[in-house]
Order: sequence, then C-alpha cells, then structure tokens
Amino acid sequence: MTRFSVLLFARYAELLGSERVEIDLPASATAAELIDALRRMPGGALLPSHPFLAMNHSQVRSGQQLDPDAELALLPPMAGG
Amino acid sequence: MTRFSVLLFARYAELLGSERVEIDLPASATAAELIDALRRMPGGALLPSHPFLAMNHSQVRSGQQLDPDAELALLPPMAGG
Amino acid sequence: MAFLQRDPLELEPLVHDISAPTNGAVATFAGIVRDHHAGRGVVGLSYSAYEPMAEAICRQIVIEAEQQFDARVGLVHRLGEVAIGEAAVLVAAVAAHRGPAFDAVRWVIDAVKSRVPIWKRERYADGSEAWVDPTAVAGVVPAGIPG
Amino acid sequence: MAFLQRDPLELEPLVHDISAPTNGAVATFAGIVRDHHAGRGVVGLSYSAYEPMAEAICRQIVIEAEQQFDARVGLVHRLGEVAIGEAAVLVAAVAAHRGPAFDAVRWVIDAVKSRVPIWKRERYADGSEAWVDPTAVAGVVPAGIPG
Repeated sequence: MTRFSVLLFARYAELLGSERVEIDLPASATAAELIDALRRMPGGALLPSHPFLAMNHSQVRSGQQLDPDAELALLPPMAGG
Repeated sequence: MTRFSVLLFARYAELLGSERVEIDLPASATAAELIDALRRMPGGALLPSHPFLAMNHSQVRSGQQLDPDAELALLPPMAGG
Repeated sequence: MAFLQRDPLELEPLVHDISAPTNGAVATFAGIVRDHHAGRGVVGLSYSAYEPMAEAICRQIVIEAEQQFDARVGLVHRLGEVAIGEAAVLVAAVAAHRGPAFDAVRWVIDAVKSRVPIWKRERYADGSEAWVDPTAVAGVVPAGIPG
Repeated sequence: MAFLQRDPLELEPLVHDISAPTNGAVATFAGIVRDHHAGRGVVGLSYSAYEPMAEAICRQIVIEAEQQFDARVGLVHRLGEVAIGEAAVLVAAVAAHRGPAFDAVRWVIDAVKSRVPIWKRERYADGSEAWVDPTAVAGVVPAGIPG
C-alpha cells in the first residue's frame, strides 16, 4: 500500500472535517479509486460521485493513475468572480 | 425670400471660412435646396453632395422643408469616441 | 449631468454615480488618444462639438441603453486639447449581471461614435494637422492642412 | 504579479500596469459583492482559494487571452472578507481597438468563473451561512450551515 495525501477545500473540507486527509491505496490507484475511498470516509458520503480532482494543479480523469508524490487536491465547484 | 441661418463646424467651417452663414431662399426651401446654395458659396464646392443637416438637433432628409426659425447646422462626419 | 467635459476624465466618479448595492457587475470602456493614426505619428489632438446637440444626443443614447439593457449607464466625452495617453471618452454600465453591463457599454460607445456631433483635429509629427473623417476609405490619410 | 489579493482591489493600478501609448482602448470589468443572492439577503461573504493553483490558472488565463485577442490583460481576485459593494474581481484589457479589448475582458471573466479554484461563503441576514455552488440548479438555495 502507498500513502496518498489529498488537500480538501471549502465545503469538502467541512464535510470531511479536515483540510488534508491521508489514504493508503495500492501504488497503481486511479483517481476513481481515490475518490471511492474518500467517499467511504466519515462525512465522505456527501461528496459527489465525480468531484474535480487536481494533480499538480491539473484536472485528472477518473481512470488516470495517480502519482503519490504529486500534489492531489479535491475541489468543490469553482465559485470565483 | 427668407433668411436661413446655418451653423458650420470643424472642416465645414474651415471650407466656408465661418462658423455661421446666412442664406436667402424661398420660405418653402428644402434641405437639398439649402445645401445646393451652400455648395455655390465661396469654398462650398468641397462640401459633399449629401452632408448631414440637422434642424433643432435632428437630421433632416433632402426633400424635407426647412423651418427658418429652427436651428440649422451642417455637420461633418462624426468623429467622437 | 454634463456629458461633455474639458477637464481630464475620471472613471471612478462616473462609476460611483451609477452604482447601487443591488448591482453585481460594472463594465467600463475608455477610448484613449493614441500616438499614431493611419500610419502617421500623432503628437496631439483636440475635440470640438456642436455642444447643445452633442449633450442632447448623449442623453438620448444613455436613456436608450438603460431601457434596452436593464443597466445604469454613465458617459462623458472630453472636449478641447487631449494629450496622448489620456481618455477621450469614458463609458460605464452597472447591472445585476455581467452580460447586460458588457452589452450596454459596447452599444453606447458604438452609438457615441456614430451619432454624437463631435470632431477631432489631429496634429502630426511632421507639423501638419487634419480633421479626422472616420467615414473616409480605410488607409487613406486625410488631406493635411498645413499646421 | 499576484492575481490574488486580500486588500481592497483598485482598478487604476491594474490598468496602469498594462497601458502603452500605442493602445487606444481600455475595457474593464468589476464583479461587485451584492446584497442579495437567490432571493436571500446577503450581509457579507468571504473568498478562499487553493492559492498556488489559483495563481497558476489566473496566469494561464491571462496568457491565453493575450495570445487570443492581441490585447494586454490585467486580472486580480480578492480573497478573505469582502464587504457588500466592494469588488471581488477586476479584469482589464488594453488593445489597439475596442473590439479585442471587450472580447478579452469578457473571455477572461468567464474563464475565471469556470476555471479558477476559488470558493465563496455567504453570510445571510437570517444568521445562516453557506458555500455558494454556481453549478446548483438555479433558484435552489444552497443548504444552509448554521452560522
């Protein structure tokens, strides 16, 4: 298992009660697998099934494999402007 | 004959050498007849054949009869902005 | 409110006059005097107007824009000498949302250019001057008048 | 240049930084905090961001806009508490002519709204608070979180 660290913001940070969570997953884990694991955490059930996941500031697609050394962040719908 | 007074601006004032000209025409004169008379004045030959003539701040069409008591003005192409 | 002004134009008071706490969008436009025109170096220019008609047409343009776009509109045009880099005209629109604000500003500046009796005399780097005629064929330099 | 700022936003320095004597048109947009949203009275709000990504995306948006529209673009977004009537975001574009200036500003504000990771928490007149979700069905008030 490999440790993945995920930044959380705004409403998602409130749902999971933290601005950063750590999750152990197989080293080959995809975005979809990380999101599934987040949704099984306490408070995670209210996360949408396809939230915006950023890896090093770029959006990753569901099937994309994650780099455990990259900066991962789960982003609620953008509300700037 | 009735006296019509016409305000001139910018390049048209320079062409006719004055910011105001007076012309005697029949009381029933139209915009086109006034413009013809202006174009026969010294310097008037360089006026276009259909310049913008305003009567009390609104454009008048060629065939429209003029009110000698109205404020008449001959306007070069607008160049504001 | 006067739509024509001989002093330098300022955006902030124009926007302030039309702002309200119900409005979420402010769009503005400034037309700036450039240092060149039709390939010639411009060193200065001055605007003149048929002032009473220009004021009346500006007022009419603002009324039409406010009715058409559900926005509040501010407009002011400079007269007299204007230096390179200074604003010749300012337009501002305040609306609940950005679409009407943008649309109003764009409509107003187009209307100002085509309907308000204002004229521009440019002075060129070679010492000549000319009245600018926006209806002249593009690329044709207006006939110079010795400066 | 920082695209995110905690102090009140000012339009003039933003425009000044991108101005040049060859440019004839300046278009700007300000998004202003309104006193209501989805039918509820808003008494205040605060913006937060995923700051390094937000800075990077803002820079990318400016680069894309400048390439696409032949304009110079300025952009700044407020973070933290913002009072009613204050600007949450400013966009400015300077170009030779007004078309590209307007188009650039409009494109940039649309891109900011859809691409920059910034979130808005509103406080309502009834004492509740909520994160604003622009993707929620129009007219549906976001679930309130007791304030």
